[in-house]
Amino acid sequence: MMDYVVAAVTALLLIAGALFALSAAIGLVRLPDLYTRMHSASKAGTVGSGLLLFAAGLYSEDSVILARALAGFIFFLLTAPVSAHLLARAAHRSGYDLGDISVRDDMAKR
Amino acid sequence: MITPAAIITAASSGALVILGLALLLTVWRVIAGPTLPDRILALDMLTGIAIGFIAVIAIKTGFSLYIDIAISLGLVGFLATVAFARFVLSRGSIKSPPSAAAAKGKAKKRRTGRKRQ
Amino acid sequence: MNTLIFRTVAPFLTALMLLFSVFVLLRGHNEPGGGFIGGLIAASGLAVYGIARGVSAVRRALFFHPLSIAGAGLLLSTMAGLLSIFFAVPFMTGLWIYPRLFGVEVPLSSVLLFDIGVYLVVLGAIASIALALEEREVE
Amino acid sequence: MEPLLSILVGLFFAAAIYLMLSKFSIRIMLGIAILGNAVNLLLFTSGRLTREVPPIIPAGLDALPSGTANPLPQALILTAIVISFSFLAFLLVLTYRAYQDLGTDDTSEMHAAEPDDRLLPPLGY
Amino acid sequence: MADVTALTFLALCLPLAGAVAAPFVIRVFGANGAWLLAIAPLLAFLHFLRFVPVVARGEVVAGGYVWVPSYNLSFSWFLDGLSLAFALLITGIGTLIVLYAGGYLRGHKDQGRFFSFIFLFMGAMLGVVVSDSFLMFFIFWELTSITSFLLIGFDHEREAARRAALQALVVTGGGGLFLLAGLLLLWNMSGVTQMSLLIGSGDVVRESPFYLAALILVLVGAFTKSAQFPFHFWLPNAMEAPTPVSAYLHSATMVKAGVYLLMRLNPVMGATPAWEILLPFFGGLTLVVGAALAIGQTDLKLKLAYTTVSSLGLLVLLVGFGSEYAVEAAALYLVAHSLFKGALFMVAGIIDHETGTRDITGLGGLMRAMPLTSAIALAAAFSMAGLPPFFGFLAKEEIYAALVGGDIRALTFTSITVFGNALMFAVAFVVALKPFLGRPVETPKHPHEAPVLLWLGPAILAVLGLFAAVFSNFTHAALSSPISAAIRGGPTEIDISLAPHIGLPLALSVLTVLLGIGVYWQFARARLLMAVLLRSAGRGPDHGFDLAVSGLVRLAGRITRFTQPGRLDIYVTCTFVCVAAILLVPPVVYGELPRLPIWPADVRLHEWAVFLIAAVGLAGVLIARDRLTAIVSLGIQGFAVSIIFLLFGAPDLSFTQFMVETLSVVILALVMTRLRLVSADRRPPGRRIFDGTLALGCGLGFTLLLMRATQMPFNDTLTAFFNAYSKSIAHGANVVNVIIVDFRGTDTLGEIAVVAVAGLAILALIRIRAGTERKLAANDPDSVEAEG
Amino acid sequence: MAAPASTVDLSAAMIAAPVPIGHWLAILPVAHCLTLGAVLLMVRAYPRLQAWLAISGLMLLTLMDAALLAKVATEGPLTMVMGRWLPPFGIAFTIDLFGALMAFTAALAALAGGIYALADIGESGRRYGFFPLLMLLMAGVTGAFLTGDIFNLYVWFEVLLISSFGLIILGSEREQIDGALKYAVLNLIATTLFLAGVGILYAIFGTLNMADIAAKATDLRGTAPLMTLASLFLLAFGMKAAAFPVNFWLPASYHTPRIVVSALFAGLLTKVGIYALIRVMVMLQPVEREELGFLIALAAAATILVGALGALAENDIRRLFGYVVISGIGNMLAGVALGGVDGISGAVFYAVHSMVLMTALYLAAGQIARRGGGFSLSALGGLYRQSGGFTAVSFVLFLAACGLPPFSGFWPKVILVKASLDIGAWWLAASMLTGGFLTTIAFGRLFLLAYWRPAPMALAPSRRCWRTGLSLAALTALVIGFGIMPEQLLRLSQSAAAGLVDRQAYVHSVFPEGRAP
Amino acid sequence: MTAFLFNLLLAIGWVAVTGSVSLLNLIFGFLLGALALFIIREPFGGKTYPRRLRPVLSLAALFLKELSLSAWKVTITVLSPDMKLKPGIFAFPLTVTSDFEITLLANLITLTPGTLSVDVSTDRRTLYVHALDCSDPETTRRNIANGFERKIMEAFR
Ligand code: NA
Ligand code: NA
Repeated sequence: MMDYVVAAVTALLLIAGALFALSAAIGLVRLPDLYTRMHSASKAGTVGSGLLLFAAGLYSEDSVILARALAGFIFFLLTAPVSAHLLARAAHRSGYDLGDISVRDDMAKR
Repeated sequence: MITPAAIITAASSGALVILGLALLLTVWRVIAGPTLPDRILALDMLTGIAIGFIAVIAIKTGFSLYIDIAISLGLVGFLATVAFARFVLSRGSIKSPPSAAAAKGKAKKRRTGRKRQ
Repeated sequence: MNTLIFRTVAPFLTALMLLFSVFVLLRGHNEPGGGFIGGLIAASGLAVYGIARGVSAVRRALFFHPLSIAGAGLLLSTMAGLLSIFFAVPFMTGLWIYPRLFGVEVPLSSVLLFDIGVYLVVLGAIASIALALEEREVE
Repeated sequence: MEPLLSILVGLFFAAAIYLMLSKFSIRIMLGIAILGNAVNLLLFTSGRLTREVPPIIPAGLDALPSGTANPLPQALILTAIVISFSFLAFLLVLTYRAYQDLGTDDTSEMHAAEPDDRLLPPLGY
Repeated sequence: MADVTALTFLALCLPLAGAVAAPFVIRVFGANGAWLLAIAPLLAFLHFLRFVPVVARGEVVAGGYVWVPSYNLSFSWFLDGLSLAFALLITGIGTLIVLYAGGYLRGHKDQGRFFSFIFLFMGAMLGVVVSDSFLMFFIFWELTSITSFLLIGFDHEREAARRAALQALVVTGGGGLFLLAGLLLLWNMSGVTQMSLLIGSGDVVRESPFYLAALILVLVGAFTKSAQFPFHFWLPNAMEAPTPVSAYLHSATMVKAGVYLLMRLNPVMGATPAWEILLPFFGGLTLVVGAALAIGQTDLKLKLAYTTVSSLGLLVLLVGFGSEYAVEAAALYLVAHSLFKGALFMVAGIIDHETGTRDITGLGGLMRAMPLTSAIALAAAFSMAGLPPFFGFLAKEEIYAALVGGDIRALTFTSITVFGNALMFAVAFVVALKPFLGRPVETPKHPHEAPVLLWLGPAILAVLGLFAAVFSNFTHAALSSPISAAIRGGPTEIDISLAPHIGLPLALSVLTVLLGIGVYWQFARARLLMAVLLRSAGRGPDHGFDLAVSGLVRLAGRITRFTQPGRLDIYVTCTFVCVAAILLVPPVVYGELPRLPIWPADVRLHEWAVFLIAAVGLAGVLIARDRLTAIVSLGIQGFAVSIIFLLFGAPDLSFTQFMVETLSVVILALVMTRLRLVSADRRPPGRRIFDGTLALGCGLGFTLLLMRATQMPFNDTLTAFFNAYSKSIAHGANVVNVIIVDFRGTDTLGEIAVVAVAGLAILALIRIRAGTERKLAANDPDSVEAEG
Repeated sequence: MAAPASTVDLSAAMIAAPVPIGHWLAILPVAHCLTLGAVLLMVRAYPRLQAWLAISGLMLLTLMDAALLAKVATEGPLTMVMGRWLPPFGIAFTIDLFGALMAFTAALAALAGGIYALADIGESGRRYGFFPLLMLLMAGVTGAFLTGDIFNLYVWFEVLLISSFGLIILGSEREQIDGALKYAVLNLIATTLFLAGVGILYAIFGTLNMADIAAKATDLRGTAPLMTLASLFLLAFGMKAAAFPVNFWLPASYHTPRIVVSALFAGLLTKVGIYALIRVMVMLQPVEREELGFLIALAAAATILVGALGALAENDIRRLFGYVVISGIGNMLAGVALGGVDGISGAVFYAVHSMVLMTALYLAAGQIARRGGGFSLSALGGLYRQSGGFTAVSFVLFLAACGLPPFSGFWPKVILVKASLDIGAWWLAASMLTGGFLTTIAFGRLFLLAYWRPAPMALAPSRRCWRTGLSLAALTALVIGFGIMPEQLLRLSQSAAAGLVDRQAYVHSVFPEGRAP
Repeated sequence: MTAFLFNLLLAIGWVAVTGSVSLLNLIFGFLLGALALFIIREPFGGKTYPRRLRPVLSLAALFLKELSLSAWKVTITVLSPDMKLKPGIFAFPLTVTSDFEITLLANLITLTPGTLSVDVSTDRRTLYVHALDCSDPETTRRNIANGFERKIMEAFR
């Protein structure tokens, strides 16, 4: 029975994670400018792959592997905002302006 | 009879297809751009999706060792993005693109002007 | 890149990456990993540190020139191979000992020594390349 | 599977060679990077392909059960990857220096070592 | 005789010892050191002299040492009449030349070096004539070319001397290569490697299908060395050398080497139609051309040089005739010519030395100032002119006796010879009489009788020329008979004496003398006539040499610039054309194409996606409009490759590929930061189509090869072994890693060496700046500034 | 050393017998180079210590290679399987006479170069790794000569290649960068082709051990993949060796680096290409070599002529010598084309001669520039007047390069010409002789212009330097020695060639039972 | 102090990841961690370490909640047919002062719905945040100040 529970949860996590990733990809394609796309990539991507990793850890039914999967997830949480920040900052500093639909840019006033 | 294995197989195959689709979309953004940061962002995302892809493979094949690869991939993707951001920054502003000739002149000046390196 | 956020996070990331690199190195014999990948991860960690806090910080941190580390690694690997001359077996023959530390049997081998050498070479060489390039960037 | 991979390998080689036939050093470097992958895939295919099962001996077993991927080409490729990476890194920096010192990335304009107006030796005695 | 072999070896080594000792001896004793140095060749001469009775009995002195046994080569000599005569001439005249050079180059700053060169040449020449083994013969043959190069170019600060030296080297050295091929062919044909054995296998050689090829090769070698037309031009130019060199090289040694070779091979290759046509033809031509050109000169040495050409032609002609008389005549003329020509050259040198000029038109009346020299000159000239009672007469009589006959061939060559001899007669007296007779003419230097070192040599030679004729029986028994026996390959039965052959030969001699006197009488006109003739004939092979050399260099330049255009894209294109050919030709030639797979193969959806991504990445790199898109696309194909590795059970690979691909992209990005470059394709459409086709061709080739190779049965013993023992013996569950660090750890050792060196090389590339090292090259190696 | 409890039969996987200490000679040269290279890498900051270590290390290497050569010459091929795994599973170092001879000569050349470098490479060159690069170059070269595993051969190729990259750019002059780029790209293509060949070879044979391939190759014959494979190797190694029509990289780069580096390259690198070509074409794929013989002979003839003509057309003496290297490669290639013990022994002899001679020639070029003020023939002159001793040394080297007696170049030329005439390949013999003739003209002109011709400006009297003098004199002595007493070397190259043609001893050394499992 | 805690954290992480729970492995992990920290020793001069465990856990909980919300919101946004966006960058005046706190806040903001930290001003007083919906920046500022920023100050002061 436990097998079924694990399998079901894993399957759910798998599909959910994959869909998150897909939605992030769609966002990447659909959103109008670089900065809005960043929201999509840094969040949905992290969560999507985090769910999938978690699924993998869970499915192994091994605490060590689960711990490792979680450690990996935490690592992404540490790095994802930093890389987003670096890219956004660099882009903004190099003159990549916000898209036309943007309503405000306090940084440009500096 | 639906076994747990069958559930997992079906779900993982489905996930792989979805992720494959996501990968292709992301690749499209890499190619399409339009700006350099867009491409970098898409590449960063590509590693993110690849991590998920690998996790699914780990489940599908039952080899949890793939998880470690996924972890290192996260690390690597981060490094790439940092380096690219660094690159974008050091290229200077795109609003006043220096001409190729100016760059050459600059390179020459640096060559001659440098005393000790 | 002089950003407060990156500067603050970088040491933690680097420490994590260094630790992870040793992990990857040590488990290589039984699972994916090994000296080469370990070394690459460690070098990447140092690269992150260098990008965030400047090359001189890394140089100070390392004490030795990265290439000297690479040299030491190459020396260690070769020595691991030459060790077998004392046991009348050919070059690079794996030699194993199993000392007990605190009741735990720890397998040590010339093969491990070899892999550590690989780790050091990769760490040193790649770090040297990255630092040299980064140095030119900043000038 | 091998025929499909063979075709992919062919594509990799074709792309790499097309890039390397260019006059521009950057494109040549891109070609070299791809060439490395092409050869690695060739080595990989030459050891025949097996899906998904890595050559790692499961706990409790003493030898690898059949049906796993061939570890030897993998080991060879691992060596080759590292080597080609080292070369690529060197070449990239060299390209950079060439651009700096020679002022161009067009290899057909690089004549420092082989000047167009190379002298003939004196014709007398 | 204690140990003849060892002594002979020592005798052969004496010149070498002289070469080594000469600079020191000269430094210590000055020009008078020549007396000391002359001991070396004199000892050798005396040693060889002891063999004369033995050889005259028809025996052969042979000996030697093992040298290169694995190539059938020994350092061995073989002295029959021919080689002994040559050995005596070389060492004998050599002794006199050493003395002469002591006087001639007195006070010259390079006199020591000069003696070294002369001795080296003497050793080489001696080696040529005594060698038994082909290869040893050839080695010494080439050594004579090399050492003569040094001698002719001795006055190296004059361009003409350098030119002449190169010319001699090119002509004789080049001919040597033909000779080498010829000798190797002879070796193949006969199966022997020694002259002494070869002489016995003449029939085998003559019947071989390669006979003509071998003959032509050998003849080119001999003709270039012996200055036969049309290779004659180097010899007069070689007069740029100091006179002792001319006297030595062009009387008895260098130029005679070719004649020696022909004589040596006469029993092996002679007596065939080809031999009997080619040799007389070229010999006769050379005789006439040489004599005619000699008339046209005003320079004493040049006159003598052209008569040497002429005499060599005569010798070749005689060898080609091959009859008993012809051979005897050749033997006599060979020795006679060595004596009188050596003496005359030395006399010319004395005149030059004493008066400061060699121009015949600016000389006269030297008899009073230099009575001894003029006597010597006259004696030598008599011999050269073929007048009794001198050695030359003896030879000339035999020549005519050999040539006369009723057929058209005999008639032709007889008239040629008479004509040539007449011209030489005239030249002989022009050289020996004109400078000494008449009123004294003002010369650059005030002439005196020459010092003893200078006149001793020619005097001895002149006297010998007389004695040889007077004691003709002895000469015949000791010298000419053994020589002709050697040339014929068997004993001869003719006799000679100073008493003239009554009959046609005597008549021809008289005719020659009369004609010669006629030419001498009208010498000025004859010279003008020759000059006009020469001018109308256009420029000769000498000028051709200049054209050939500069033309060769220009042609080589053009070819080199074509094969080496200095453009990387051409080099790469050429390389890949070869690759495409190599990959595509064999399957087509052997008709072995791989079985085509059945589509669709068992490929899963996500696998297709990955392949597609790889393809898209590749396409992205190819079509990218800016370099960053290209770099990012490069990352995509790299990621696709790592996922392919992952999908086919290679986690380690995938792991590494991810890392490496990222680092590559990072380094690319870091490196490209400063470069304002466009990576877009900028080649014209035609070039694109060509490149694309070539690239696709190579790709197709690799696909076919890989498909075919993977369709062959696979031998997986290695893998099975690794899988079986990885854990059980090597204690590792990850077979790939165990292979890397244990089974094939040595690969990894090399690999990390590559990584370490790459680090070092890149550091050097980034850090070292141009110029820092250049200072070093210019200045003291130890005073280089430290560098960061 | 406690072995873990195991039920596995060790003898099925490992060589049980203890290894005699003498067998270590198989690996010691390489291990020594790597060790010393590593140490030198660590002491980069101490130029004096580096130089001292490197020179004594090179001497030791020479001694090791000499001992190895002596052992192999007396006892036959020597094999050590690394990690004592049964061959063909572990990497075997199998040293036959051919390999040992090449390794020994390479060590001699490197020693001479190293001593010369003491005077030629200054502080910055040392700091940026001349000596470690040299040692690791030697590791690559020696490894390539000694290994018995084809993938391992690839690895050593790469070691020597990357070291050569490091050496070629020491100095960073503009032409060095340009030359290095062409050199690097083209050589990288060559090694990549080699690696692709190894992959295909593995796909076909399933093994990488050369003895094993030699043994197995007899079963699989005449098929297109094998021909393609052989052609691929031919192209890859032909490129490495700088054979026409893939010789461009050599004249494009060899004249650019420091003169010691040029000397080492000229002496060592192309010879490794020839070594591999002989090893693979003659020992592993003799049937394919036979079929490709005509093609190889054509390439050989073209290489000889292109090289000799290039030498005639060059004004820069370093480039001139580069073409002489190429011409020599053509001669060795002719030996490969001829096959048979005669042809191969000619090629082997030529290779040894060329390693010594070309190193010496480039070192002499360095002296010419030092004494005469440059490398340009149009500006040189007066060297003969300046120093008789140096002129004598140069003259000997020039004669040897032309293949004239009595120096080392003469013997291989005679052997090769004879071997060509033996099989009726008169045109090959003719091209060899023509090549020698053209080279003679080139060197004759060089001697005329640079030595005999009066100097355009008065030359300063040259200062004596024992380091440069010693290395040049020692190499010249070898050139003379090989010429006057060729027996030893001739016998060695004949035995080496015989060992390559008849592979029994080689295979037996790896598989004492006769065949691989 | 931070260094020691971080080192201990690294050791525990080591044990968890290697999966071999033993004292020896913990010590080994600690030693390795110490080595890693030794290499990057310079930055650890500061004194920031959490005083109480509860606020830290509370912060973590808030973060996880916000993270899931964030992902979901972004998903909804990108999948909605019309995507009514009013993106923009607004300035957020910082109350926290230490490097560590600023960094933590900035990263947490990035992981919350619709906001992304772009840069910190050189005087370290202002954080520039990009928001998908920048129609009412004042509300967003208040949410951040009362949410993450307050909790951070509770945990680390
Ligand atoms: Na591994
Ligand atoms: Na590894």
